[in-house]
Amino acid sequence: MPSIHRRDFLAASAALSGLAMSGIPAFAQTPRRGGTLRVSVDQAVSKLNPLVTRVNPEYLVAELLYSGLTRLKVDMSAEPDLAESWTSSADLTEWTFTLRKGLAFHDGSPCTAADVVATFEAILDPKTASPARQNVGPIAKVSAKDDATVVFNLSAPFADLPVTLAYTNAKIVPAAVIKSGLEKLDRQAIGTGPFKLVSFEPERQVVVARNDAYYDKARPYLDKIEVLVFPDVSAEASALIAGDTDLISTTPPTEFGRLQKASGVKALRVPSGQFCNVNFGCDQKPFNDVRVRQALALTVDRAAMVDFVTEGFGSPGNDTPLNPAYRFYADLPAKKADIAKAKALLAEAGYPKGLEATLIASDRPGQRAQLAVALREMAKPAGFDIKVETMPHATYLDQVWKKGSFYVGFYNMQATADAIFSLLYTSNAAWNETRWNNTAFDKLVFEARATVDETKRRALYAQAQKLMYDEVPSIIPAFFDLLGGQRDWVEGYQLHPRGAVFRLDFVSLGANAPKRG
Amino acid sequence: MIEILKRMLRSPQGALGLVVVGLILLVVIVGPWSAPYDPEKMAPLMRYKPPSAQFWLGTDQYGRDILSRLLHGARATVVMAVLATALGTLVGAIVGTVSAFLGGRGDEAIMRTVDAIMSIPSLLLALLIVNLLGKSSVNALLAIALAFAPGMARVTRSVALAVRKQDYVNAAIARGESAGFIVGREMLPNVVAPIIVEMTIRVAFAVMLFATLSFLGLGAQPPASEWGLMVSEARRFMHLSPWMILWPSLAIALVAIGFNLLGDGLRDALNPRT
Amino acid sequence: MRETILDIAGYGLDYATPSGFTRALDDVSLSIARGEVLGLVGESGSGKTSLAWAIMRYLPATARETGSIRLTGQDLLKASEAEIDAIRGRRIGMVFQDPSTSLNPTLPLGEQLAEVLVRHRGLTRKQAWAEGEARLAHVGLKVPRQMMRRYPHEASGGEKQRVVIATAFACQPECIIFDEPTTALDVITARQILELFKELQAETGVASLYISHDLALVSQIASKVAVIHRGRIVEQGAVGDVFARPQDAYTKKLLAAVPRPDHRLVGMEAPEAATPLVEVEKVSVLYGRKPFLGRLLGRANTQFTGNREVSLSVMPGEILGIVGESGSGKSTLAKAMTGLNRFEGEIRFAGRRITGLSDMDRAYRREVQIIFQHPDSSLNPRQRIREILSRPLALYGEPGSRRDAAAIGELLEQVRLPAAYADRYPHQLSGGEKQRVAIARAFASKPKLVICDEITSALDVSVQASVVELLVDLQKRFGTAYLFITHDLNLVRQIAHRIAVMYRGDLVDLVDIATLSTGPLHPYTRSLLEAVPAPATAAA
Amino acid sequence: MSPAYILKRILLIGYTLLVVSLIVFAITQILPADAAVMMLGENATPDALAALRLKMGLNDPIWMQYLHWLGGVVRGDFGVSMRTGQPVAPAMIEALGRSLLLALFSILLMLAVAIPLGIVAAVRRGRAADLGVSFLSYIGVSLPEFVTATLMVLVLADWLQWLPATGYVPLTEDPLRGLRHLVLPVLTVSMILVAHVSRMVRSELVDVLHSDYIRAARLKGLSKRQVLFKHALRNALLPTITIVALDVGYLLGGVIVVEEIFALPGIGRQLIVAIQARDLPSIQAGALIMATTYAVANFLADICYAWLDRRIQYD
Repeated sequence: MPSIHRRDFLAASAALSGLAMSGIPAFAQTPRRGGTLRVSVDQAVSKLNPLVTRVNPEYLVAELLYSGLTRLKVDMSAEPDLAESWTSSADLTEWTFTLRKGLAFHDGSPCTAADVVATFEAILDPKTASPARQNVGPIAKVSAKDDATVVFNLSAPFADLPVTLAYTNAKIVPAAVIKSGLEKLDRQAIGTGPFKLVSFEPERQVVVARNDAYYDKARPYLDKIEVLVFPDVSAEASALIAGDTDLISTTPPTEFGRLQKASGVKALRVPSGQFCNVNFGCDQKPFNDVRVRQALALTVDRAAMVDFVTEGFGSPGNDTPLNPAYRFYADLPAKKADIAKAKALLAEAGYPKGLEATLIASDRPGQRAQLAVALREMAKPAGFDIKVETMPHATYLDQVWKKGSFYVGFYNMQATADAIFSLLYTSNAAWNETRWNNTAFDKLVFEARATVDETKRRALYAQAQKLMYDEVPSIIPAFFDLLGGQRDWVEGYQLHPRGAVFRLDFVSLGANAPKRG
Repeated sequence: MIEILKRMLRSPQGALGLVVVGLILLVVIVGPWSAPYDPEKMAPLMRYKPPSAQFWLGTDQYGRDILSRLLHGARATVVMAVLATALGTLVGAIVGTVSAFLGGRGDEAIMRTVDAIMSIPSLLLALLIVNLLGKSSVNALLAIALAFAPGMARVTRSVALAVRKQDYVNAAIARGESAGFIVGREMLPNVVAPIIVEMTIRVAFAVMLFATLSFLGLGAQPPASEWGLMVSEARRFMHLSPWMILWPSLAIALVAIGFNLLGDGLRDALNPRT
Repeated sequence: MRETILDIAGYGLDYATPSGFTRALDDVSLSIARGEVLGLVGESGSGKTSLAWAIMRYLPATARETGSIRLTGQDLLKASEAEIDAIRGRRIGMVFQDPSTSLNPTLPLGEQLAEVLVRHRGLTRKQAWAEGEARLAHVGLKVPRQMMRRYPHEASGGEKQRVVIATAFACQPECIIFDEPTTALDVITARQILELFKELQAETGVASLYISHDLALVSQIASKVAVIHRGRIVEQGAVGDVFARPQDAYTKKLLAAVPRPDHRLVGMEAPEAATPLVEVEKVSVLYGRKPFLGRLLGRANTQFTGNREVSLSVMPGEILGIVGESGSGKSTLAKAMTGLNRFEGEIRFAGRRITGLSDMDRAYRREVQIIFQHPDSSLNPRQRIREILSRPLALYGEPGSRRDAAAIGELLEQVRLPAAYADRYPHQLSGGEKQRVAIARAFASKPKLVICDEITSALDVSVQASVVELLVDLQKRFGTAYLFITHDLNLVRQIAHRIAVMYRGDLVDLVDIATLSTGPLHPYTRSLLEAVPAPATAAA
Repeated sequence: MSPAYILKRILLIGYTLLVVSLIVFAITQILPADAAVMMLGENATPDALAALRLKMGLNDPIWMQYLHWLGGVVRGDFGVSMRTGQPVAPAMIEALGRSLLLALFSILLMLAVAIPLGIVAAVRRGRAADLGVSFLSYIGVSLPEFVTATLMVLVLADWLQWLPATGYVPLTEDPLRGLRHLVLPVLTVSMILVAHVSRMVRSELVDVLHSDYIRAARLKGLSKRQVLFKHALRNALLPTITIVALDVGYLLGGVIVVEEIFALPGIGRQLIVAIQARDLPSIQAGALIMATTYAVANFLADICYAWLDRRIQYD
């Protein structure tokens, strides 16, 4: 079954014009050990507690310091992490995970099933306010059969549990810490990850060093990793070009060109399901009328949008969150702009004179405003008078996000179709931003997650996507390729389509890498 | 008035200032009509074009003509700055004159408080206020006005105090004139001149402060062609087309220089000391 | 014939201005011999100071010169910069008008004296300081050692001027220019400085050019006098001759203008009256408010006294002169009486008791008017003469009274100004004219008492004379009483019926003009009288 | 110098800070952000929020909150950052240190450049040199920091690759790299300062050169040089002390932008981050610390000035 998955994936990549794919693993010879890697990130690493991390730089650090039961491979399938194996009951409602032997936290205390149980109970406790709560799957009860065995009882059949357990926030922390209070993890890291925390300056840099007690004796290859914060993306690129840093986790399209030209730098690019969308509040005027949503969708020139928003490093979207990078992507006919039809629909909906709306876009990342302004212009001819309002991300989160009825969203690719659907579009979605609340859609997704059979499942997801394609709960005009860059002495790094996964413990430095203290 | 103008034209700053500011005002007035293209018209195929016969200053990330955007943006940028300064000056002038007229403890209290407020960097104050009111050109305007008020209050007060000491004011008091008459007819006319000078110079600061706010994403909103916003947007595309960031930057600098020159020219013209 | 030190021949000076050349000096010829003192007399703008700069070779780049200025034969016009630097302070010294501005506020007095000695007499700094100390002692400074180390703001005006003089004499120059060296000083101090000058001059026999507007003063100290008017020397010769038998019309006018105590402009006796017009009863004025911090720290409060229990009265139609040096409280009293200062004590006016500002109603203000010292500051530069004059009419005029152009015209003619001036702005008038407007403004309300606060001290002698004459004339016409405040004893003795002498806030004397020369006087008053030189012709 | 004067100035600082604290607190109170929401993040549940609000005393009346906060401030406790959950004060103080380092270098560079420029301009008044200087200073005062900074990055860092574009390395960690990172920010900041101060020096010096005592000195036969360096300069430079102190106010303002652009984790950047993240305690601390720095700088300047210039009356 992974094989099929892999084929889809490569097909997807091929579909996107021939480019420097980083997908091909670079394990020609055994990696050199030792050395210090300088990774740059574009935001502050404010939160250290892995259960409540929220942004990619924080995920990156959490991943270095902590481990989950499973982790996500570049092909979006689950591989063992703390758990060395797992089985599920036939009806997919009970899953059993077996832990590796002799796991230990950085403070030396052993990591057992008890810690896993405690962690998941913390995650599921609303007071912890962990994003993982809605993303690890329909877990009803977690229990430890013995020190090495954890049992998950689900409230509903669920096929993707091993993958969802690899969720960025589902990292195992000591039961003791949970008991004494999680604040402890705001400043220190007690995990089972491949690296230990050396120093933590949220605004400037986080330094980690190899954890010799890591369960895999081979990894990590590096002695030390410095995570450097560059709030200014072009400076971040400059630093890589100048050789001050070795690796950029993600870089915007506007800088990618420089990286391609720079010598000694390998520009990294991978197709991904990451996308920018325009969320409609489907529960209130004017967007509760499907025709209005369709009308606006019809004004979008998606090819142009790919240029405007991704500088061409992306692919057009069809208003469904799935693209070829996803396993269950359904290939629907590409949507085209049709102003006349849009006008007509708008008139039908009762807006013959057109309609005004304020489209809100947070200022991070820049693509949001970029999309908003482009949409504004494209929609004009059809009679849409859109006022664009940008705001600081914090204000956006506080006032608009999940509350607003017309704003620009931005999402990482999720591990599975189910994950993205039940994160954003089902009635009980964690972030039900569109309030689309389409029972038919819910039913399809729910069925699909309980289905093991590949083809059946694919069919269900296809129908779900068709629904969105027609009803447009949100406009998804373009998907981003993930872009990054590295010095050519960096070996074994693969840009992960998920965007929130980095696997730096597989990275090593080539012989030609500069020696750093 | 006329001879002041004459005197200004005699000093290099004054003359240059008049010319530059004159040009700017011209752009402000006729800019929008003189623009060759629609400043918001996107052209997917015309993005990041360097200056050419077709696009004199090149095009931006949407393929919009930068020259047209500058011409349209002049209003947003300059007028706003002038208004903000005027408003700030008005508030400051009132506080300052009152303080000077009260004198004694009242004056002391007011001025100490003004000093206190002035110890918050005006940019920071503006930042906080804009965040408070929500970001928009108008709020930025208010913020800048408020940030300027204390400084203007100080200036006005010192000028007013100097005037207050003049014998014609004493004469008016001895004559038994009403406070209103003294402030309105005897003092104010003699206070305005220096204040106008200060104002002109501050317009330059206002332009910069405005641009800075927009640059920090707290001023004008896209797709507006306010110059500071243009710079901050252009930064992201710096490496795809340096022109995008160069032109609005120059425009801002030019306006600031213009008003600085004009202010100094006025000052020299009004008190030909050296 | 003694050797000629400074010889100026046919010297002319023009300044280049955007609108062509303006003549500053025209065909000036003077010569000063060793031991001589040439008094150069002229009014402001006559070019006397320009001549001083010309001699010192301190002229702007716009200057155009003709003729010659010779210092013992050497033509300074041809001298190089270096030569001039060597001459300045070494062979020609200069004493300036105002010691408080001619001394560097941030350098010790001693340093400013010593540096000259170092520069011109090649002394080491140490020697220079020792020498400087001696010099200061020589110009009569009590504690030279401390004085050397003091900063300008730590010394009195007189002391500073002595330091300046010591500096000028430091290198035994052949010639010294004195540019109104006493005008900025108090009468008595001025007197002492003058004495000092006489001694030093006699002792060193330096050729002195003494520039002054004060004929009386010049007549005291100069051997020769030259009268300069509009850049030309209109008359020169021995002091006695010029003062006794002036040839030039301007000189005559100038001499006539000099106030002479013996030459009264009004009768000795004030018009008879039963009750006084104004009575000032134990009026005290305190300046500055008590700083709470000062008290907090138990420091003596920083307030200082402007007037201490001053009591006096003015009869209707009387001219009461108030004299005293600056800071003696003359103006403070005037301000108190016009409600510009809050005061303790009481003022009785036409029987009404006035104990504070609130009591000064319109009626009182109409009857009591004030005229200030500086006409250019007392007229609002942004108002036309018409507006300025129409205010009092508007304020005090009876309902029926006229405020039209004609009324304004009358007011102007009263002070002998053309009615056409109504449309002018103050800056378009001369100092004298401005002061006349101020007078007209004061008389607009037909007051019973006019307080004249040093109203002539900012004016030139000739202008002053005409203004005084105007005042006297108005007094005769309207029987107005004056409170005439001045530091010029000679002037006040011409017109006052009684004289009040103030000293450091106290009223020390209040005497009839008649008894001034005879009656018993407060010692300060006496020293004041002695300090004031009687004009030359009194001697001649 | 009288102790009363000093005491008075110190009391003034106290008053200043009180006013500032009020303003800042007021603003931060009304800022559109729920402190609790900010801390718990978007996944917070109502009950969790309620609990936290209670814990943070957000339900107390405003004035109680203010007094409570002020009490903390007096004890040097500015509360805990909502973003990082770490105590605010240490972070801010450390940031201030970095900013002051930037300010210090900028002021030194400024003095080294501005004063000579000013002197030349004043002495060669009206000549080419003067015009040149004033032209430069006009450019200087008229370019917003973000423009200068951006252009410098573009040219010096990206095109010529002479200097690192942004970032910060503590001098203690690696002096050389640290300095290299400081060059661009210092250049940017000092640019406006130079422009400003050189103009001040010029006009002050021009005034002084017109004063009677300078003329007197010349007429005593002292050479131009002597007069300039012994008599004029001292008096002309005195006022610039105050100017420099006032510029500290600008510095702190300008530093906000400069640090933001060069990603220099000084107090200015801390503030921007705090403002963007609605991290109220950090905003309050940052603003207050800035105001304090400004007030103290002026205090020192006044003392310094009063001490140097003995003419001043002390109250």
